Amino acid sequence: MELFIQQLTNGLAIGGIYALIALGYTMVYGVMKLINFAHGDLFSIGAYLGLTLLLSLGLVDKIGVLGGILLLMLMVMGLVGIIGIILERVAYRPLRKADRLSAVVSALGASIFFANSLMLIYGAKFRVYPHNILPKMAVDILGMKIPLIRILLLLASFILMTALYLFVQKTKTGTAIRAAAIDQGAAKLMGINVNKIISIVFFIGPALGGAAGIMVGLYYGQINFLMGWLYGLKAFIAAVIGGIGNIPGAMLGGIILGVVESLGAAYVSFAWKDAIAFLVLIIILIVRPTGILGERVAEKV
Amino acid sequence: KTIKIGLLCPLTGSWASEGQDMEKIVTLLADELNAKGGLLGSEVEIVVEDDGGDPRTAALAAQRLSAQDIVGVIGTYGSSVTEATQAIFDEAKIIQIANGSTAIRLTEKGLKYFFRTSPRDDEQGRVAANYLTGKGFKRIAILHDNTTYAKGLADETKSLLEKKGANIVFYDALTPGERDYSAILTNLKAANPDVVFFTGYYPEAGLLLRQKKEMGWNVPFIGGDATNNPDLVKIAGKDAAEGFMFLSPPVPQDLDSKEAKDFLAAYKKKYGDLPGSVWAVLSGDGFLALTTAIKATKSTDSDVLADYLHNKLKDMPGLTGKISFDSKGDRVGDLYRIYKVDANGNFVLQ
Amino acid sequence: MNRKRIIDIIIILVLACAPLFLNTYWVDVLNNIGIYAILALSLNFILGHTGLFHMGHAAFYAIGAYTTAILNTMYHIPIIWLMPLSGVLAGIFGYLVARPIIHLRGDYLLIVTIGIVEIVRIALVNNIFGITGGSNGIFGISRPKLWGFVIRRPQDFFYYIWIFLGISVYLFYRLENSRFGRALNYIKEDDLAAEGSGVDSSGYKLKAFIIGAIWAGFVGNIYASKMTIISPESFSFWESVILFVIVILGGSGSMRGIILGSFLIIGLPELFRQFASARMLIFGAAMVVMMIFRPQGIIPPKPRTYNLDFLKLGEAEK
Amino acid sequence: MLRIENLHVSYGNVEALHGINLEVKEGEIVTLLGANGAGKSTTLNTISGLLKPTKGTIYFKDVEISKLEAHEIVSLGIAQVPEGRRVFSTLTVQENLNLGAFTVLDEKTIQKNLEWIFSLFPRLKERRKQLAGTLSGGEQQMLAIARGLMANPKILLLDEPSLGLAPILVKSIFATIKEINESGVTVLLVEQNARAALKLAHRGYVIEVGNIVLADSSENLLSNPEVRKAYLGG
Amino acid sequence: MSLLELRNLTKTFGGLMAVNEVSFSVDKGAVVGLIGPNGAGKTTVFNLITGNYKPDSGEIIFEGENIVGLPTHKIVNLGIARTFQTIRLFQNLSVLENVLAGCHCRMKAGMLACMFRPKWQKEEEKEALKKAWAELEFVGLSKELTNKAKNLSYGNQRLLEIARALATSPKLIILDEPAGGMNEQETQELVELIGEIKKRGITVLLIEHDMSLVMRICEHIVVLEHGAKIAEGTPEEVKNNPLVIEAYLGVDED
Ligand SMILES: Nc1ncnc2c1ncn2[C@@H]1O[C@H](COP(=O)(O)OP(=O)(O)OP(=O)(O)O)[C@@H](O)[C@H]1O
Ligand SMILES: Nc1ncnc2c1ncn2[C@@H]1O[C@H](COP(=O)(O)OP(=O)(O)OP(=O)(O)O)[C@@H](O)[C@H]1O
Ligand SMILES: [Mg+2]
Ligand SMILES: [Mg+2]
Repeated sequence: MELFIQQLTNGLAIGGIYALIALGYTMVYGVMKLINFAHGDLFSIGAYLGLTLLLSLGLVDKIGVLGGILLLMLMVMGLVGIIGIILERVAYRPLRKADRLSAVVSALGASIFFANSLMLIYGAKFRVYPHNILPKMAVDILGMKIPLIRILLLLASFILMTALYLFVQKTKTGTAIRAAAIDQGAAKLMGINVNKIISIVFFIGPALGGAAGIMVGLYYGQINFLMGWLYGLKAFIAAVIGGIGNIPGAMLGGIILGVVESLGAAYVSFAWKDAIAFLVLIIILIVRPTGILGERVAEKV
Repeated sequence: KTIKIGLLCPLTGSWASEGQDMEKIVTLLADELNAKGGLLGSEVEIVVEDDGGDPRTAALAAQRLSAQDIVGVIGTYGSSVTEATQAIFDEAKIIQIANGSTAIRLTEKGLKYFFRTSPRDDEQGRVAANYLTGKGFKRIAILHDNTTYAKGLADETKSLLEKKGANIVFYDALTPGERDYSAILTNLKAANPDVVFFTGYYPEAGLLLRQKKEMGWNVPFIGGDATNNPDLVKIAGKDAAEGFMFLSPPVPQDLDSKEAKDFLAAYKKKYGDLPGSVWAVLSGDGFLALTTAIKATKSTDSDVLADYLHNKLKDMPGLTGKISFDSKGDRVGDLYRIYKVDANGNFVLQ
Repeated sequence: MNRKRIIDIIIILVLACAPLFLNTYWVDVLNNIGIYAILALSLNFILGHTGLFHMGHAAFYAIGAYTTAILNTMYHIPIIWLMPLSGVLAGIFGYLVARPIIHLRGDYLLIVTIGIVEIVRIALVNNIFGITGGSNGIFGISRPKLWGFVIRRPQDFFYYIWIFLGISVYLFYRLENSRFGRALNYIKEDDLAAEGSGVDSSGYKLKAFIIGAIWAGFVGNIYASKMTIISPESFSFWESVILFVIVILGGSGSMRGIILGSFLIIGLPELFRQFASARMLIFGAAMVVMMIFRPQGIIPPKPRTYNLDFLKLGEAEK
Repeated sequence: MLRIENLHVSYGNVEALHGINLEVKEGEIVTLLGANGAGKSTTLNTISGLLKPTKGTIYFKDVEISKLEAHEIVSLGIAQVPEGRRVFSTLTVQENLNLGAFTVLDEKTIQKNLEWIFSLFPRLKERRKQLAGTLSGGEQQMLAIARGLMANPKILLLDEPSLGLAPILVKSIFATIKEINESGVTVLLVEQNARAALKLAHRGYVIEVGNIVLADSSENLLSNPEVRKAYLGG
Repeated sequence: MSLLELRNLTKTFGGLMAVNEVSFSVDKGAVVGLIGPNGAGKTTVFNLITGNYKPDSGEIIFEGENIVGLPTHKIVNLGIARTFQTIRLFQNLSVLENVLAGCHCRMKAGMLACMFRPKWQKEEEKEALKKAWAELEFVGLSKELTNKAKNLSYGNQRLLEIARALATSPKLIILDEPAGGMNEQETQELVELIGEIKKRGITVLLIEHDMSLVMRICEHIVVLEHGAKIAEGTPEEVKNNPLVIEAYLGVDED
């Protein structure tokens, strides 16, 4: 039983990170119907930029841990968001009218480009965040020591998800984003500047990815130019499990994926962990073809 | 006319860091050699090809090298990648000296022109099993990462340990490239081993140590030779890495030999830091062995060179100790040492 | 004889003579291009013609290669005999995995096919049934032998692969330009309307998967005997991505485009070798640029043409 | 109020409008008649800025708008109820109406318009919370018109508002257009139901394969034998 | 003799009763109209007949056989063809290939036959082309043969859909608002075309809001409201039924 609970918390922590990356994925997908394979690399870029800024600015020393990290996070989010906007302008906008899969190929190209730029700029070696930036406190829950950071990570995902959800559901810009997602032409007829909306989306999505990158860097310490591919794929799975395009779905999908991974690994086999995760994904989709929270509007003939 | 020596290494892909170090080391040694007048009166030229860390690309790169009139090839890293190139070099009658390829079967095929400066999995497995039982560990957990190398070593060690009657309480693989290994650590802990033998690579080892520390679990961790990389301590942090032990061929830093000291000084001077892993350094040994053979035989004929390397090259002073090859092309000698990480994060020879 | 024909014939002649003036390395590059071209053409049925987002084609390729490798190394069955068997087994596997997921739409199918290729790879790595050799893979696969002649050198393989490609193109061309090919295109355009016009859309989707898988299985056989050693990393998700890119970038549904796409995607990284560690960076950028300049693919498919002369004749009789 | 001069529009290489001239005066209902594919929707979409002319200009109150972006044109007070309704199907009725008022910044005006619209279409008030996609065809059409009105337009472009509606609803839609016009909104109406449209409109244009071939008052058009033959079924 | 008979057909979406215990039958060779207010469930009835939706209960008897539960393409095979309310052509394919889609279900060549092309396969292809051409002539689109479907005008697209449906050699053709978006002139031409279809011995069932069309060509009319049948009869009877006037037709002011 203790093992079960321990593995459950492990899964929740990993799931929190998947969820965070999946949020950005889903956001972009929701509006553009684009599987942004470069999203994972934007996440890596966030991790590397975070490292550079952390080392060069010394913010943590100057204004304390909490303020320093928050400021750092905002800066990274801003920078990665801008890269996201540029990415959309250069690689996706010219393909907006083309077949959807053309944009997917462009995204794959961008992903290769980003990963290899990181390698050329930062080198192929693993880079390491300074140790002991985050306080190493642990909380006692049911007799188990759970690192505070893990709880904070999960909390951060949850807060960002809620904020994003409220933004998209309750604000005027959010409604415009949803409208643009349904029918860009009709949105234009409402006086919505669709290009601006897409830029906003391509700022927020990558910024969230960047935030996840710096969190992973700070918490796990070790980063590498290729890590975005694996995380990006996991986030994509998470988004699909929840129903791609759906914001709470991304959160739910991330958590489910994390938990399935750690429980599946713990009770079946670690070597088969990813296969188990994929199998669960396939079963979920066979039962619910558009994900758990995905819209199930049968096509009206 | 120059004497061309090929270097096959992963400059892109997941093993790019190893390949880039290999390139640095071999070009450094070649420059030194040329500064001293080259080989047989001509300059040595290094022809570098990227294998991307992938068998198919490697096979192409090997074809490309074979077509370039080279005397021999150094490399490459990774057993399955090396294996994809073996037949090509063998058919072209080109000497190949691999560095980071430990799978047993590579030298069991009876290939005449194939050598390696790295030890084999069974060798390390034997050392590991002896060490683990010698220290009196009863309940042993073995963790690998499902790569050719780590799985090979884990299997080898497991069967030897079982023969010695040890109790393997955990045997499974993690997925390399991830960041969070708390799930597997939780299960490991539940298996309650006396020691954990991890046969994978340093990035995961670093994270395992770090997260183990976070869990507040104190069990001795022992690594295979792929954990021999100073970045391990950077990733784990000094306090988490302290006490970690691993098996490895000696790195130049540990050798008193003049060759090793000179090499380190030159490397530091040229590139500003020290080579990352011992595997890249082994490519330097391959280069030294090949050029020594050319010098000694005054020939670039593959058969002559192969014969020399198999039979006549004895205890050549290399960067990682003395080098000789046996009839299969394997490196001879007891290579493995035990290292321990001290409180300052230094690797201390036991 | 129109100009297109003449250009085709010139290209074929040049290719046929290629091994005479290229060194073994470039011949081997052409071999790789040929292998990927056949694979991409087989994927084309699923992705290009039927419009199913399939990013797991390497799974079928793997089944073919491992079938060949296992049966050849264990029972010493000659490679050539194993080719049909590899195709059939890959086809059966394709049917079994496609069956339950065929109703999934677009991106959901995409992720599931990624899942399939990953599950296959993980199963191979974990030495499933104890016959795949784990991450080491299988070595010592023999070479194909045709009428006593052993295909060994890259030059031999060149003819072996490209003649196979030629046969595939011929058969695929006929398949595409017939009832079967049209049915796939109807489904791609609008599967509901296709069903409403009497086309069994899930049946044809399955058939597209099966034919694609069979051919990928054939190629697996060729690949295994060419490399003589195979390991799971050659059948990763990334390989599937490469195939996917070849089809879309070349022009989905267009055989010329896909063959040209194979030249670009497999050939360009070889041309970029001089850039050493920057070569993949340049390759990535090139992918984006090519897509932007040719959003419909480099050579988009041409509409089918029909010879209706016989109708006019009938008219004259009246 | 709206003046179109020598307008050319192309889809790719195919020209759909070959230089049309058209004018709508303040307070008028003007109808645009034409067979399928004549270019009616193309004209409306070009006015709204969804399509860009290859040649020619469009003036709104003597300001050139043909170079503006669609969303800028809408904010000048030109709203369109597009062909095929195009309501935002997964948003609620209320959200659709809010989006209609996207360019209106004054909260009071929005409230006032909303009340007016709910008095015009009481059915929509009942269904505020319903997803637009689940409305019946006629209700969706009401919503599309209401959404156009929420923009507080000076001129409303209507593209086949009666398409696919039951006869009883067609009648009520036409009555509504009249009401809207009487409240001061200028209307440019495209309709297949030429008879009803001409009865409602002050003036009309006839467009054939991308050219305006006739322009006259509604009464004259109704009695024009050519028009009767081509559009009124003899 | 009735060709098609619906018995107590019911279909709900979530809580919504889209079709409620509807029964009626269509006689062989007749032209039958299905009318009713928007959202009455007309299209849903069509989707039930063609197998796009599965009914919650009830039976659909076609030529004496219950076709409930059969997949759409099988139903087409049995001889029921349809057009869609919102046009669903293969937009990027040529006009000819759109019609060939209809011929598909009357052909037999499988994967291997297509690859190796025996003689009968070639003959079959020729026959299909002949059939497609004939149907295009029939609706008057044979000039557009190589044009892409999406480049046709709206009215011609509707005609092409009809041609595609006819190419399946149906016994019953069901048309969902064939005159939608057509002007009166075009509607008149459509009336004539439907007359021709009837002459070929094909039974027609259609949904239409254009009353002038319905009254001109239908021998029998079924009226739905809120998913239930509220009236049935000859055009004259239906036109004067007060229930129908209130729910659907409205009172003419002029
Ligand atoms: N997206 C498009 N791409 C290419 N051609 C188009 C497109 N939309 C319309 N056309 C062509 O432009 C011409 C005018 O079309 P338009 O939609 O303006 O006609 P319309 O008068 O509104 O007809 P309808 O009564 O059918 O709505 C037609 O020939 C049509 O085929
Ligand atoms: N797939 C579906 N999911 C949910 N509701 C549906 C679906 N299809 C139809 N409906 C609902 O069922 C009812 C009947 O729809 P149907 O399309 O049959 O109407 P109709 O009589 O054809 O109307 P119209 O004349 O407007 O085409 C409507 O309220 C509609 O919203
Ligand atoms: Mg129109
Ligand atoms: Mg309907």
